Amino acid sequence: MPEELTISTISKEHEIVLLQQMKLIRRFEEKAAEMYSKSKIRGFLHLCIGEEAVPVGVINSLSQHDYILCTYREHGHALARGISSGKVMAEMFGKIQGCCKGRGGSMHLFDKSKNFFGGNAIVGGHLPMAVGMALAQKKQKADAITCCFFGEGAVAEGEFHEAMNLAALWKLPVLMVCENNQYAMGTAIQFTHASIDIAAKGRANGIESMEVDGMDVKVVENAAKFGIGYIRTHKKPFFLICQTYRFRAHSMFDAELYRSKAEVEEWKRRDPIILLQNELLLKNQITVSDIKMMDQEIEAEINAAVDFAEAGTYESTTDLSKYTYSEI
Amino acid sequence: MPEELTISTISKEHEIVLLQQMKLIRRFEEKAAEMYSKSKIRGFLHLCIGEEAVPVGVINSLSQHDYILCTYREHGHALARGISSGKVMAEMFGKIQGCCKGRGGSMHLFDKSKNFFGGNAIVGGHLPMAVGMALAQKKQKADAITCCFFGEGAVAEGEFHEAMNLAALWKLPVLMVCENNQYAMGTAIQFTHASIDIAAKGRANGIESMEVDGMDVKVVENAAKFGIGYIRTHKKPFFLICQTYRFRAHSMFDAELYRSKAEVEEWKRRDPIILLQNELLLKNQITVSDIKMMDQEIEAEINAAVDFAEAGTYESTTDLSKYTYSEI
Amino acid sequence: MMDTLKINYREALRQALRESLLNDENVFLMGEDVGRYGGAFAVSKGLLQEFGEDRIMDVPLSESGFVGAGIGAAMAGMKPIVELMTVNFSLLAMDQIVNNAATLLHMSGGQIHVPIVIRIGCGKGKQLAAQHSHSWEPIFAHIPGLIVVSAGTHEDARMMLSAALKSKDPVILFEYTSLLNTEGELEKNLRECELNKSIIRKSGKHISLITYGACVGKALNAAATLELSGIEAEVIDLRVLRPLDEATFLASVTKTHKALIIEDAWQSVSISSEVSARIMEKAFYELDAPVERICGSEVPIPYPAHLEQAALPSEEMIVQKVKKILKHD
Amino acid sequence: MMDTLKINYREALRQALRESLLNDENVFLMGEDVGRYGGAFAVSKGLLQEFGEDRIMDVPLSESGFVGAGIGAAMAGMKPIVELMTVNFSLLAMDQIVNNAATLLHMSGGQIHVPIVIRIGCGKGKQLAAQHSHSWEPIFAHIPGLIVVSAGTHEDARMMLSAALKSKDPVILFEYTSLLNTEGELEKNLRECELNKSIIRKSGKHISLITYGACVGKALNAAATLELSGIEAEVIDLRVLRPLDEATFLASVTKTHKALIIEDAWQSVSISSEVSARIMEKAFYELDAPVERICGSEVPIPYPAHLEQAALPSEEMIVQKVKKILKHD
Ligand SMILES: Cc1ncc(C[n+]2csc(CCOP(=O)(O)OP(=O)(O)O)c2C)c(N)n1
Ligand SMILES: Cc1ncc(C[n+]2csc(CCOP(=O)(O)OP(=O)(O)O)c2C)c(N)n1
Ligand SMILES: [Mg+2]
Ligand SMILES: [Mg+2]
Repeated sequence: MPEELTISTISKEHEIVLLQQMKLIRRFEEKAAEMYSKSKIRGFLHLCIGEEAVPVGVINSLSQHDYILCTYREHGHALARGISSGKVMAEMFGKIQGCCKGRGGSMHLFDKSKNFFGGNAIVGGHLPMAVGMALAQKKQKADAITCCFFGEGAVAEGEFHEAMNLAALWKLPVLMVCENNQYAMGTAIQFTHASIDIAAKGRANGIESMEVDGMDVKVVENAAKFGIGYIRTHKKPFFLICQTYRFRAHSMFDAELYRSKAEVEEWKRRDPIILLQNELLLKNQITVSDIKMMDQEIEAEINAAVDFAEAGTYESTTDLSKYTYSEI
Repeated sequence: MPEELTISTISKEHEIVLLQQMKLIRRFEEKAAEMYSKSKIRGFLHLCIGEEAVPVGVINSLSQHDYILCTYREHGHALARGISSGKVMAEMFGKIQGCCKGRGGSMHLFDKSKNFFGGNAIVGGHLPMAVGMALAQKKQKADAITCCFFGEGAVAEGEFHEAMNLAALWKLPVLMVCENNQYAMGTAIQFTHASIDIAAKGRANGIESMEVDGMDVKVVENAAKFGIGYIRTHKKPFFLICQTYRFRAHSMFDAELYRSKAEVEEWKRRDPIILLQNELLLKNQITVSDIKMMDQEIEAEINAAVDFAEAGTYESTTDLSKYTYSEI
Repeated sequence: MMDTLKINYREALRQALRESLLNDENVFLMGEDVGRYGGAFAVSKGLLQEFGEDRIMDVPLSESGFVGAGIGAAMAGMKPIVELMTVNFSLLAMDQIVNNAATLLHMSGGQIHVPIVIRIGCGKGKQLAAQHSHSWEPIFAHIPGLIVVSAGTHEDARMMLSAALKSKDPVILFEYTSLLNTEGELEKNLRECELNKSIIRKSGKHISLITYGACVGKALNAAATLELSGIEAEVIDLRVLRPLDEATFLASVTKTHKALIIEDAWQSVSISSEVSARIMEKAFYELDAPVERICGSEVPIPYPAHLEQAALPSEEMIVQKVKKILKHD
Repeated sequence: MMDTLKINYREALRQALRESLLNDENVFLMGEDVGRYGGAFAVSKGLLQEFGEDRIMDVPLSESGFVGAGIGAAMAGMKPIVELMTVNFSLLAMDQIVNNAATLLHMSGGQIHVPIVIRIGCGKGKQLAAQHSHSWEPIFAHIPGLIVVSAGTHEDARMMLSAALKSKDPVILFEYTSLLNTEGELEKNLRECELNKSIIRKSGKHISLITYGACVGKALNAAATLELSGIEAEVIDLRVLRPLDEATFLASVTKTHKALIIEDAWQSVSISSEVSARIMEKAFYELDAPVERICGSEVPIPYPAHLEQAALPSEEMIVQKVKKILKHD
């Protein structure tokens, strides 16, 4: 086990940034759901409502040079990374103004300028890629690291184990982050894993592993910072498991037959946004009117994002075969 | 960890059977190499010389009803299972009299009547199948178990982890046996695995795991018996890792650039056949002339196997497409 | 008068599953989310409650693992129905399917049968973007040892599964997610279906439209439209993609002397390539015009609806192409 | 007079690797046993000693893992050459190749390039039995986003790799284990090779023999034999299996009016199906006889030599088939 994790002091301003980012993500996701019901967004749409502390906590610990790879549940990660909500919304509307010119949609957000590499929708498929990006960083003697997010369902895929072993064997600068939201679609973790101790699976591959409360954004951020420090000091990968929960359906259609309302309510009491907001209120670091203003600003930003997406344009069908091969 | 492993008493007769089987395998392999150099056998040919204690120890612990799945390095397992040396040799000669009518060759020995299911040559590919056979046994409430052999190289494949997790999750009667001969072709275990503690990988999947000296056939047999007992009692899988060594090339062409002669010699001092033979001589359980007689009998059997294979016939090319689909 | 009933494609699939589970206690279903979730597309909804956890098995995300386990169970006397949630994840299990399921019978000299049925949701057209919009029937149809079938109609959605379960050899059964909510007619007295024959879904004498899967409906619609212009197209649903029933389409081409092949899959090295090549080899002198193809565009499928639709065969494209071909008369 | 030197295929591959490693420090080779073992087929022998462990990386048995890692490294600015020891293990990495390497450029709206070269030993004919005797070029050639090339000659064994490394897109490079020990001639002044063109290896006017890979040699031998009977066959080495260079073979067929396609891969849904379908579509009226195919028999490959050889195209089969086709004149 690594040294005891202590919550390092964090500035008041930064706490507010964390709150603001989580709220922005929450509202963005709610708006996306609304846009889905209006058929502005189609295909699959996976929301991270309830899990905001994970992308916000981790991504705030990274530098702009670090690479990030995510799953199909990645709108929050994209926003936390600083891709504009307009670009993300436009992408989901299928417009050229989207971060992938509309080609990718909700599950495939990429922005090379932000070192944001998806939006990957084959469960487990991006883990080997993340290892390869970290391998390149090591070969290039770059200072940056790679950060890879995935669900606890992905941990059952053979690729998880192959990727973990390679990362450890090659001593790569990669932070593997398991967003353990307790379910893979309708399959609870105990039906996915014979042993639900995910950290042990990291350690069996010789990787330093740590499990933290993924509903507390400051805990997540501290753990991520610790992990990144470990990676830099020891020149080895680090595995962070964040215990969290998805408050909404897996995607848009989901009767949620596989879990009880009571369980969902139980977890909602640990809503990462409410937790932090209440704490800041209690500590008088923020006032009710500050929050109101923050919410209004977010509302305005999200509405602007929708307007931006609406105003966007579609690629011509004559360009259909573009991006199958590089232009030479 | 399971209870301490104690070597249960073993009859003198049985010790001699173990010795005889290992010797038979050794001579069979040597003869196969000879037949290869005479071009009677072609393709790949993987010998288990040095590793005989593993198949002999484990397979002697199984019942005739148990299923067995192996790798491409499986001649010894086939012989230990009681498939006649003639049938195995004929298979490698590509003759109809072989256990697969000559279709499979060295890497694909099957004998359904002996519940012997290959001879599987995609590394790691038979592990999920073994899990499925054990699943069938559980569903059918059969008394039998499934035993699956594989190398330490296979442990790096994602399929190892998927199979282990499924076996544990479904509480299946399967004995997973890792033949850790320290190399996967030319890749030493420390270049395959970031953490060479193979047992830990079993435990991370919630499987009881034990590592034993794979050069001592009695230790192997006892451990296998213990594992089988555990499987029957606890209705759960068991993972046995046998430390062993391949004395010869990976297949027929191999300059062995990847290891030193000294290392090979070091391991040869723990030759499982010599170990047991010396012990039996020392204990006066066998005499030098007994051994001579045993060797002669084996020599005769192997020569008869070659004669049988030589006398065998080839399938007609008009039957080429047979066995692509079942006759209806 | 035929006694028919209306049924949607999803319900047809569900009834087929239920019937198979009722008929043979060696049959079981396993796949990701087939149980507690009710199936990713609600096909197996209610079956867990009816048949219990031993027969409706949720599995972890381990495609190679559980497909391989299905193969093993089949070798050991069970009759597994393994669901790959969608074809998009099938490559992860491809080694198991090709090197084990399709190969064991041969390698073992005829000893080991693998009577597994692998159901795969397949197809494009739902704005699921590049990683989730595959039609990989051609890849599977390349593999000797597999029987590859495609349920392009409600009848086959209802009947193919039980036929597949009679096979001693591995069957890959393609189902089409884009059809799930469509309604169709089914005879009340269900007839057993054959797994080795194509079916002429509409007869005609001017041209043969050869197709399968999600394009059967498009071809039938196009044929109806063409009828208005006096063109009688014959529509052949291949159904069996391996081994191909060439007799049926060769006979049709011998009658119509013209053919158009339609499929959603990418064009190069596809089912339509094979059908065209067979017609070339075996009915060349019957042809009045070159056989043509309308297939999926050779691009990863883009997310936006208009681009995706542009990448797929449409009724309109079929109608126009047929008219163009017939001018060659 | 051309200045040539003799070289065997293995050595040509080795020189190509060495040159690429020398020319660009972003190039590295990774694969199972490429380093300490010297390469399963001794192709990379000595390179570890020359270039060190960072550039010649042995990898664990984790095909999906290390191919995916190669893809990631390519995304991040390196130029990885990933060796899949043989095509028989490629299905384990197929999801990475198809859903990532071939798809990322499109999904990302043109942002992410994947300049990886995946070298794959391929082919049948060495008595390696059903799991180790695959020719899966057709499966790869089905996938948009991939460039699929096949080194059927010593020249391509020597030159294709450096051309492939210039591509911004993923290249699958098939090499043939059955050719490793064969000798060939190479021009001393090496010419750059193009990755988008087929090559006429021998010209002729009576029939076009269209082929690739391990069958190029067989076709050339057959053509030489046919020459003795006064038959001038044109031999086209496709080289690029995706995207197909149809112009070259269409021009040839327009000249010869007859074609025979030859490949080791299983016949159904193969490269030859696609070539035949293209000739049908684009050169139908030029044909004097139906295009025919000689392919691998549609069986898992059996171990014994006589059965294996019966399952593969041979020089003799080509000669006979050509004579049969030419009777149609
Ligand atoms: C290889 C693969 N198999 C199946 C799916 C279908 N699928 C999409 S998300 C999902 C559940 C994944 O669960 P988890 O990894 O825990 O991530 P979460 O959705 O909970 O964030 C499944 C089964 C897929 N996309 N890829
Ligand atoms: C999936 C796969 N990758 C690569 C190979 C080539 N290969 C055959 S045996 C082998 C080494 C396997 O090592 P291990 O599992 O330790 O078994 P051992 O040969 O030592 O008994 C390799 C790389 C293969 N057969 N299958
Ligand atoms: Mg989850
Ligand atoms: Mg080994």
